Amino acid sequence: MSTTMTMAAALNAALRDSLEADEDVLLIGEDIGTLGGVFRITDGLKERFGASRVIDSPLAESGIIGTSVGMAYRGMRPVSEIQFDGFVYPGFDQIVAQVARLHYRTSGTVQMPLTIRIPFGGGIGAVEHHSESPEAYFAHTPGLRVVTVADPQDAYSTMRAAIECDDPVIVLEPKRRYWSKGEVDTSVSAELSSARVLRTGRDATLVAYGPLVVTALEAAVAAEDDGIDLEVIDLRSLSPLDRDTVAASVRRTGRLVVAHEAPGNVSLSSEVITSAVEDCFAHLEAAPERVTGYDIPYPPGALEDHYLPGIDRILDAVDRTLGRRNSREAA
Amino acid sequence: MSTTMTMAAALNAALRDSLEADEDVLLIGEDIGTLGGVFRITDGLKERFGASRVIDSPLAESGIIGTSVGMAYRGMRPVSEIQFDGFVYPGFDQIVAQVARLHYRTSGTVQMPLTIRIPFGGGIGAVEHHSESPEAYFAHTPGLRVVTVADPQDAYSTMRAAIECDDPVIVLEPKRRYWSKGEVDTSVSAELSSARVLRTGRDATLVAYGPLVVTALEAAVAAEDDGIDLEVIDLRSLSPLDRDTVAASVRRTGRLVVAHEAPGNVSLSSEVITSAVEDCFAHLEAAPERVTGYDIPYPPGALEDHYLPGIDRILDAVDRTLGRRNSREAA
Amino acid sequence: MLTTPSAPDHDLVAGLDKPLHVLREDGTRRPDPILDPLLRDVDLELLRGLYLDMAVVRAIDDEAVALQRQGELGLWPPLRGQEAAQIGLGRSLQETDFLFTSYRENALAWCRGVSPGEMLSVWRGTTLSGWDPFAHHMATPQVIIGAQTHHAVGYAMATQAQGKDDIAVTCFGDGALSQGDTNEAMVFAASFHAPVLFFCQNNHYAISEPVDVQANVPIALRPTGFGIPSLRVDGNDVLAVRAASLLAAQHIRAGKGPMFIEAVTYRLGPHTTSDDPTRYRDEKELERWRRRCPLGRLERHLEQLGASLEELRADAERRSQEATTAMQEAVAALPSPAPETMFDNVLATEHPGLLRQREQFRAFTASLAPEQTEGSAA
Amino acid sequence: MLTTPSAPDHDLVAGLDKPLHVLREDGTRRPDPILDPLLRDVDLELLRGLYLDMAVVRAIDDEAVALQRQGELGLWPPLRGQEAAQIGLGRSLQETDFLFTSYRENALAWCRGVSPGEMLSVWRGTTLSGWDPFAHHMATPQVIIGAQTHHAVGYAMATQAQGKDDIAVTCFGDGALSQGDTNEAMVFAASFHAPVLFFCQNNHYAISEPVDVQANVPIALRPTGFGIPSLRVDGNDVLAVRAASLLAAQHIRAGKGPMFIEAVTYRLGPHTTSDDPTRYRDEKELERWRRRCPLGRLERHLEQLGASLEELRADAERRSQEATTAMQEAVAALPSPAPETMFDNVLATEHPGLLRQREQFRAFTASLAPEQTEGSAA
Ligand SMILES: Cc1ncc(C[n+]2csc(CCOP(=O)(O)OP(=O)(O)O)c2C)c(N)n1
Ligand SMILES: Cc1ncc(C[n+]2csc(CCOP(=O)(O)OP(=O)(O)O)c2C)c(N)n1
Ligand SMILES: [Mg+2]
Ligand SMILES: [Mg+2]
Repeated sequence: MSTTMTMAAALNAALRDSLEADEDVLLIGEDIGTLGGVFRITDGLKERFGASRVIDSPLAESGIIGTSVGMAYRGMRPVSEIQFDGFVYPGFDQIVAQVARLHYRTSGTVQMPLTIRIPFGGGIGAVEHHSESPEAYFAHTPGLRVVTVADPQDAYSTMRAAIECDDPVIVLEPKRRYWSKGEVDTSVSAELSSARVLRTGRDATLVAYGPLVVTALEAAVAAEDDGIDLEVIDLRSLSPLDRDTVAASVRRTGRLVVAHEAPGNVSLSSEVITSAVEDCFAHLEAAPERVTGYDIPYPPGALEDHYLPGIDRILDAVDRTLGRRNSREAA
Repeated sequence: MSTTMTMAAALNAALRDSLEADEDVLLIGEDIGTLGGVFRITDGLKERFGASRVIDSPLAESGIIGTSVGMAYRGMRPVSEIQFDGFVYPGFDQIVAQVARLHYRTSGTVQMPLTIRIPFGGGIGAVEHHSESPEAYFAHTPGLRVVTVADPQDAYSTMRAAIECDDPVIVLEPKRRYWSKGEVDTSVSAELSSARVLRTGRDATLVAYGPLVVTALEAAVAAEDDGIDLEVIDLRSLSPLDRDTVAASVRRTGRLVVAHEAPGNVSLSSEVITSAVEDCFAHLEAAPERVTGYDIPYPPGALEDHYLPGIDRILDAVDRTLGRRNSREAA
Repeated sequence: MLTTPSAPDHDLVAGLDKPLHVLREDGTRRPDPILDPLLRDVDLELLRGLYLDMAVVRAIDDEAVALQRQGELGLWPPLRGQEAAQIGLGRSLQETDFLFTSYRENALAWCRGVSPGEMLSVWRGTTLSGWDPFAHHMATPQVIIGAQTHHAVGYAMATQAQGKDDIAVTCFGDGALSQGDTNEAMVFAASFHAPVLFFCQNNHYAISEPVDVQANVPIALRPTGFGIPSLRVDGNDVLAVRAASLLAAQHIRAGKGPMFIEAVTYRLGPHTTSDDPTRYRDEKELERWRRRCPLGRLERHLEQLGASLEELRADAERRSQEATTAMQEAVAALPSPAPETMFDNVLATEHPGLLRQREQFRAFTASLAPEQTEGSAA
Repeated sequence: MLTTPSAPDHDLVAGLDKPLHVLREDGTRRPDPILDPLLRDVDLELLRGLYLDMAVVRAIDDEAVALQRQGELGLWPPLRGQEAAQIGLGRSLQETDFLFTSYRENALAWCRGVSPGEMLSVWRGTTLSGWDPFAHHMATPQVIIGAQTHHAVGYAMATQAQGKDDIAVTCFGDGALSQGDTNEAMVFAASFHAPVLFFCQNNHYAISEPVDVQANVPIALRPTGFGIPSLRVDGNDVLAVRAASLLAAQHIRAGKGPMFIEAVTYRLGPHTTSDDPTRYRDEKELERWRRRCPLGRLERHLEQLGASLEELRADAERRSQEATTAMQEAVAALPSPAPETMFDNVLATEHPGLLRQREQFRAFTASLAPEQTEGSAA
């Protein structure tokens, strides 16, 4: 029952099937209706489900989120789109002070089953504010689920699970993988909070998520040439973290490398490494390594390849954990 | 030349002296003029410097920050007040997408010497949104300096240094320590980015900042009873981090405990621990520990004492790093 | 200011020159072409009811201030002076209309049947929300200025999509007019023709800042720039507020889109019990507004209609007594939440990390009281 | 809608019924009592200048689109159709007035003497800012919709405090009217009487969304609710825009506080070179607006005044050629930034962590090209 499709098509199918399955589901965002979204993720959905379920909103992110909160009060399950990662900040207050807290504030009386879709990450040569990775802000915020998707099947199943979940879920879609293809079986369901071991290995654990999952897998293949056997984990859920899956792996490999595009300072890699240290300090045979964006604003497009973690930087970090020759030895 | 005063008075003096010293300095915020601020930190300054240098702004945090940005374009050095920690989020976009980036965006042409003052943290029995610790959001953001103050002298000197600094500086003021007293010498200047070793010790390194510095020092005194000799570091600068001071200490003690009020997930403690692991893995004799707010929204006032890290929780964590009997052994 | 401007070609605002009112200061009734049609049902019974409501909520408010002074509450935001604005609105709505308010709308909560314990627990710090929003069709107090306006619009859009005639009502202060959210909410409401009433209590201050920091033209003009019609009403005239609210609700329920009411009133007390208003406003101004007391005006009106004030006051006194006694009892009875409950409801689903933190918290607490360990750590 | 509303007692808006204009579609001049006093200096020379400006910026815009198609630029936001709005404003300001614009205001950058390389580098992705804002009295393009409006107000407050008569000007689109920031900026401007001009190019679309998603009354009404007077002007009539801008600037410079201009125009091209406008608007609408081309209208007017169109077009052609040649040369000459520069200017002061990251980056880069190690890792 599976079909080959792009991640963009898989997401579109997930939204379509969710709208079909539950009449309380609705979509709201900028340019998602008539245009079908700047990435065409909502293509054809307004035609199919009408303008009151696929809503072209005014240009205001706080309004998009805040309005969704009100809809949730009335029993709807809004799926809000933020057009690009860098535009989520005007909606930050509504996300962290309202969406994340209403269930807690009301002792469980008011549910906030919002899904907030954010295309995120770089690698598409875009202008400023179009290539960011804001996940740390949300993962630090109690009361939110933060998930990433990495391939078309995962995108389909995770999006459906996010929309079905009674918690607010931020779904980060790796925009530079929108056009990557894969098999999708729409009957496969996903669990929102678990990481996936995508490849087992003996020598070191390589943790990634979102756009870097593909890169991590490629790095693992490249590492084979050097006789290094990497275990690759797709974290998927950035909050809550699936610490157990990471810890179980690190206990076996004794080595940990975490990769993401966001700046490293106070980031997901800080948390994954600290958690691993807490969970399995005695098993660590080397200091864990992070391979992340530098602690700088996202640079101009011409430099993004230098900014983004690639296979070589990942392998260099793996080498460090293994005590092999690496770039910093000379430094 | 030193006088005894509260932290509130020290901050007031620092603002007064900064306004006096540089006519480009101005203050803007809600209720800071006629009222003198809800914590009276700006008391008397409008009378002294006039309504165009101590500006009662409309009720809009994005406007307060955004307007300050424009003033900085014209050469001013605005000191913006956010009335309480929980009200900074409507201004988040202007902070992370403008204030933090303009210097980078313009290759150094446009400076943003803003100081953003935020009373932060809990412990005053307040209603929702008045007791938060948003530092992780800012520390994760490249292009900002984030500093905390811990005692009246530090408050005076750091505030003056922040206002003199050509970078945007977020100054987090521990509101529950506003009325604690100490000696202040207004001729003492502070360096913005360095941590302070407040107490040297052999057995473990205890890192804290802001409101928990006092608590950490108290914990160190209490630990003496058990024959434990704690080194206490006030981190002061949350971004950039003074990794060297922490690492130097951990290399000596081999043990690390980090305490703060904010939730622990993807937080300053995640970063301090990860940095320490990177910097001195070989010297660590036990897994570092964090003692933080739980991963929950700030609870109702009646429960905040259970939420906030206190001496006992800190000592319990110290015990764990030392392999002594502690609360989790039975758990 | 312009040489020959063309006047706006739409009639979006009423009451701009002088707020709409039907009771003069001396209590006499004056005709008002806009509001009169909405006042046909007014009789002595209704007037007495409105008076009693205002008297009781004033007593509740005073009692809460007293409870705060006694240390029973951490904080209280007094509504004294704004009774007519809130009761006028509260007594005009249908039960299933949903309110999204700020923190000062305790008279509205009273209209909504919120019990004293439910009303006080937030201010005592034992909960973050005092009541079940769905049971009372009223969201619990919003502290972030302006944030609730979006919620009302979203709620209204949803009722509209469901084809129901409930409306949403959002209450906020003059200060909230400056927040991006409040303005964006008007954009959304206008754009989607949402059945929502924006109800601004212009009480002249946002903490210490006089209203002209937020707006140097009447607040009721603001919505007109968004295409939302607006009424400016004397917020100390309970009949006028009620009529304006009825008018607006009719308009909205008829599918004509959002409306806005500015109720011009005054906060007679401090911003909250932590505030010292003498720092920013003078006694003369206060005295002027004390004379405009909404209860006094209605009292005079009732007197002119021949009602027995003695009876009325006695009735008010009795009901106030009941209400405040209930408050005292409720405060004393408010349960201190069990510490472990702070881990509840962060998510609606399970969170393994929090389960672990709760376990650790339990063990830590037990370790502090070794003698109880066996019982509590089990 | 109300039965007997009192009309607003202030005259805050002009051009509401029909946007102010002084050139008819056929190029004939019509009298306008508001704008005429600002047009006394208009002569053939000035008209020719405005025409040439518009022709050249259209050529620049077309060339940028072509460069994008050739892969020389990553993206470009065409301004075709909005030449009169931008040139009319740009040619009315004093040199030291400071502009805070969005991303589509390349004709304003042209007026400000921004060179082709400076204009293109952001869109090629070699820098985040193309020019020195202080050298040109114009901030570089703002991508976050509405954010720059606050900056203009703050700048204006500062010039005011310094007693200077410079004004700040902020440009934004119809979509920006929905953002909280834009509305808050009007609150601040009105409250502080800031010398700032809000200039909205209503080009009828925010990407795919027609303007009525953002506002169902004319945009020029919005500021009136904030107490800011406003002019609604035909944005395809360069003379009218220039006169309105002069009028507004005079008002602002005279210390009378902020003003707002809505320039009603149309984006003839796609939102950006990545956009496919056929998905959301129809050819008929487009055709209607193509006929209202701002250049055509001025051409007809010049013709009526007896100017030689042949000469004019030749002149325009020559200057356009110069400009586009300069663009081609500039693009080719734009330096690719050295990778390590990405670590520069994060802070104005030293950042030890970044120094370390730069070192690590250097070592890593060197390790990739072992044969160069000695030279580059030194
Ligand atoms: C976003 C935000 N900023 C600041 C505050 C602090 N604050 C609490 S109440 C208040 C004034 C509100 O004034 P207004 O809207 O007129 O309501 P009122 O108190 O007069 O009823 C302020 C500034 C807040 N609660 N939320
Ligand atoms: C805060 C924010 N949200 C969303 C976007 C994405 N976006 C870029 S341009 C645009 C439309 C802007 O429309 P308008 O303000 O009318 O300006 P125009 O493009 O027509 O010149 C949108 C939604 C953005 N840049 N910033
Ligand atoms: Mg008020
Ligand atoms: Mg537009």
